[in-house]
Amino acid sequence: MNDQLYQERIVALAKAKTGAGKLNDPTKSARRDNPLCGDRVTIDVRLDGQGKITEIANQVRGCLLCQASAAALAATAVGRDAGGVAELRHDAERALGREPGEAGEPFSAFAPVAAHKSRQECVLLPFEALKDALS
Amino acid sequence: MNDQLYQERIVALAKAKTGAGKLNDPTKSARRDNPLCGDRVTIDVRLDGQGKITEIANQVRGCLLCQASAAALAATAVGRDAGGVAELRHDAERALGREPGEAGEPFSAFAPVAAHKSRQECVLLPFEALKDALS
Amino acid sequence: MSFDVAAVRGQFPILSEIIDGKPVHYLDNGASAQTPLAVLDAVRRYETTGRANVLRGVHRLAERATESYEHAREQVAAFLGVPAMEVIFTGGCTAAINLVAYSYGSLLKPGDRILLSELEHHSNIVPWQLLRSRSGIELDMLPVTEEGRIDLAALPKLLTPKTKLVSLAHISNVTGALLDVRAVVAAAKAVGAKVMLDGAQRAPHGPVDLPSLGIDFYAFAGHKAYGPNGIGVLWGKGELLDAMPPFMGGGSMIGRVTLAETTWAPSPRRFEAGTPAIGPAIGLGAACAWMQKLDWAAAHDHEMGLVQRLMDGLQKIDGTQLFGPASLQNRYPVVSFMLDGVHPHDVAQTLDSFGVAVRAGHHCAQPLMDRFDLDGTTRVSMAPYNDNSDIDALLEGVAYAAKTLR
Amino acid sequence: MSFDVAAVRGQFPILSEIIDGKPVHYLDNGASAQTPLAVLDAVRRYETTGRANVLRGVHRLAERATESYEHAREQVAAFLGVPAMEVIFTGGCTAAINLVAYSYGSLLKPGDRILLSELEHHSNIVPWQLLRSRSGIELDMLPVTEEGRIDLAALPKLLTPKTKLVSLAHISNVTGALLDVRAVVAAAKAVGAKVMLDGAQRAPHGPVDLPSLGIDFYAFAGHKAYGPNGIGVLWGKGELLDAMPPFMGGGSMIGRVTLAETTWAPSPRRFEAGTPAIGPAIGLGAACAWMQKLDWAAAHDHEMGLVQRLMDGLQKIDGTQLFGPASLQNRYPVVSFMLDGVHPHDVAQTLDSFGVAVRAGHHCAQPLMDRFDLDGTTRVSMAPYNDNSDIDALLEGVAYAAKTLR
Ligand SMILES: Cc1ncc(COP(=O)(O)O)c(C=O)c1O
Ligand SMILES: Cc1ncc(COP(=O)(O)O)c(C=O)c1O
Repeated sequence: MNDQLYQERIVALAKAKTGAGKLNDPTKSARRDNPLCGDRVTIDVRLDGQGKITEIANQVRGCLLCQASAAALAATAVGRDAGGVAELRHDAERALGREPGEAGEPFSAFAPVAAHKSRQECVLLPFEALKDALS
Repeated sequence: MNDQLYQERIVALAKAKTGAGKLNDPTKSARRDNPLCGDRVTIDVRLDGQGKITEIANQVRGCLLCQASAAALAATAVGRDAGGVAELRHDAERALGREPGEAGEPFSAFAPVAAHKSRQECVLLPFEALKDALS
Repeated sequence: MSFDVAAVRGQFPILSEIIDGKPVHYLDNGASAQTPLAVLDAVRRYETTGRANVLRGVHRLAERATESYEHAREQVAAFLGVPAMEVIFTGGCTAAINLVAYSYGSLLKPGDRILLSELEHHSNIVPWQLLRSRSGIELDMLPVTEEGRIDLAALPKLLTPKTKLVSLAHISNVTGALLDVRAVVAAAKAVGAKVMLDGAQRAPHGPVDLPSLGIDFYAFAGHKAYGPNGIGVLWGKGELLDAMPPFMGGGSMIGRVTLAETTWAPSPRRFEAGTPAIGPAIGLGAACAWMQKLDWAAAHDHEMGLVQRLMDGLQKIDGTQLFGPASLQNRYPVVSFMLDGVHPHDVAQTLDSFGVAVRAGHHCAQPLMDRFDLDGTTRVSMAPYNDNSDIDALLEGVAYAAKTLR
Repeated sequence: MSFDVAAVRGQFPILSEIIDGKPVHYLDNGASAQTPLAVLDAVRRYETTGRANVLRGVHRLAERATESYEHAREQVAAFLGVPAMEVIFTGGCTAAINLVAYSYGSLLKPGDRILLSELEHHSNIVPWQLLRSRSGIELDMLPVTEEGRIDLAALPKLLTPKTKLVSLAHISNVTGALLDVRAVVAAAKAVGAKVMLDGAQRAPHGPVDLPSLGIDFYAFAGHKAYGPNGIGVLWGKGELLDAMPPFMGGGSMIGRVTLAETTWAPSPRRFEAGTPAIGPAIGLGAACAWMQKLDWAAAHDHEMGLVQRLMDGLQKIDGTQLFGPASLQNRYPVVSFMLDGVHPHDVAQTLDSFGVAVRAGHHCAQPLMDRFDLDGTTRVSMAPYNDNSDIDALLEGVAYAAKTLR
């Protein structure tokens, strides 16, 4: 056995289920599907007057990586606008080895996925949904 | 060099051009194309009351094998009806090794084509045209 | 009974690979099977001793290539029990179904109906949806039973005199259920509908006697039947094919081309536009010949023994659920399961770390997943070269996922 | 200048075969080229160490297969100088042209026009005739000069605001004439027409810089470009492809499938329905990489030196006539000739008995043959691995045919 992908930190993020659920009457909301694997993420946000996220929730029908990523995003996105969320994405991309540099917390947890190209979309899907919601 | 296909008898048949040309006011006439190689044969026949060939002519735009076969057919078809022509075809098929038995004259000349499957249609094309003309 | 699995395994070079320190437990055969030396060698022989274009050349290499290509057609025809001239080589199973949808489909009229099922692979749904939007035909869908079989009880209601074609999976790529072809054919013929079977999952399990089935079209893929990629087969009844217009245009499928109009060659050439997939076809011919030499009664018993071992083992792991027929009757060695609280992709990924290759997800059968409200399944699909060690490694991996991922 | 033809030949196993006691003088490259070890090895590596279905699996073999497949796309893209995501793998050149005829073609309206030429290969005529009968578009045909070139002087008259597409051979497969692409593109863009090139005969002669041509679509075949059968390429401008509906339906080309409707994946996946020709694509990628390592300036000089030797030799044989451009400018090493009083098939057959493989007949260009009232030509088509001995054996055979067959 050679199970380097599902390391404790990823499993812990997923199990934490940060932000799981819906918002009542969200400012914006968007859903993204990954047609290849069937993963589905819906993200609701409440925004303030400056476009900053004040509340965020996610519904994930997807794998552990997608759940963990959605939870990590929910844990860090509040207080950020579209630009601020884009910075978080750079963290994720760094963890996946798709951009140079060191990934910040909590996204550094996804470093094991760098070796599994076919799963990287799972990590990025919540980012795509949030980007749609903010645009 | 290993030129077993174009033996003297085939070349002689082709050069004889027996039946080359058209009939004036033929009883029947038919044209056949080989779409793969572009060979084209038109055969005109004059028939008597019993459906026997009294005169035959051929126009061949095709290779030496097709010319030789058309000439051999013109040399042997007169006096035959559809059934009689079918017998000649058996001769040709035997020469090509597609039927058991020994081929009669002049079709035995085509024996070298037995080893060249891709050219056998060239030999049979005039038979196809004549069959159409007689049917 | 005396099935010599080691002897079969020895013919598949990839099965003795060691990847990242682990042997290959390949249980993803429903997606693509592995390929034996006999196939690799046949293709290499063509590439290194007889490669040329077919049909049109008079030189020796062209004669060799043409002979090998037409010999492959005969090998496939023997495998299906049909005349060689009814075998059309296509780019794959998907391409074969699209050929029928475009060509036979162009003969249909608005209001005509085609009957499919809810468990079809996307390749047997989307071509018909595209046809529907081109030509105004209608689609009907047979429902699926809780066991994951096409529900034939619905046939009388869904078959109408407007139904021109029934196109169904011979074996489901998700549940392994075998179709009751006779029942379908009897009902379809009663309303004058043609029957097409998607044989993608059946062909890898040995020769099929198509004439005894009474169907009209059959499609399968080379790469799932131990052959190369880029090749598939459409079989059709001769008189049907002869009445169908071409699909793609190009070299070899013509009678005569002029600027004003063009006439068509007879089938199968009419449907093989351009240079065909000669090498892949030769490989598929060799694969069919390879399959015909296997003792399939013994191979099937062997495969179904593995299914039993798998089902027994899964039942001992808490929270597993099978999706598909519970019995071994009328089913083939494709087994789908779910593990409560763990996403199928995570099951498959964990299995990979045990050296076990399976497939997880919707299996290109999203309507079936929707029908059962599933995120997907983990699918174990077997070939005669699989053995107990493959199943045992898999079970170990599932147990580990159950323990660590929820 | 210092082109090492022996080194190139050494990479092609078939060239050292002895068939019926004779070496292989392979001059039928326009029909199918031979394939180097680099290609054979790349495919075998896939088949024996990384074979699986692509895109959907999470196991290691699937990851390897997906990587190899997408790497092949990048190799082809580098060869064409375009982004990988604009490269679509198809079943062949014919399939690529049909894809455009079906997909782009479905966007055209009755009365719209497509401009072809009289020297096109059937693969670039028949798909458009089929489209014409489906949708009521009209076809126009550029005439051909006595030299066997597309007559661009007719462009102003034949290009109209109704012309939506101009589809022409980059190089004629009969005369070797190279198209003046810039002139075509300038004229076409002036009326808003798209330009597609059939690159089947150009791709085997080295990298192409598509962006500099200003065209919209490019098609070529793997087997003519030293790759396997069953694979071809369609390149299209990204924004054009994105606006085009799918051609075939099936797995991988979808967004989401429901019984009611289906959404499409972005290009190139939208156009790659079903399991792609993974092994053949990997082979073609290797072929493109192989071509990119060759010194094409030297290879082209070498090839054209053979053309000169051939033309000089033929002129010394009584009754030979060349069909095609007389000079070596703007032409590629495809040479057609006739021998008075001897049918091209008989020339080719005689050459076969000298161990020389050429092609004879209409070359899937019947309209061109009709235009010049030819029964066909004998065609000599070269690759960098051909050498003087090939040409000399051919000349000996032609002389023999001239002496014995008339
Ligand atoms: C100019 C040209 N276009 C198209 C084709 C068709 O290629 P394929 O038969 O490989 O699809 C050919 C080759 O026969 C050709 O020479
Ligand atoms: C039942 C079924 N039909 C059709 C297909 C499509 O086959 P291919 O992708 O090889 O064209 C598959 C395989 O994915 C399948 O399992």
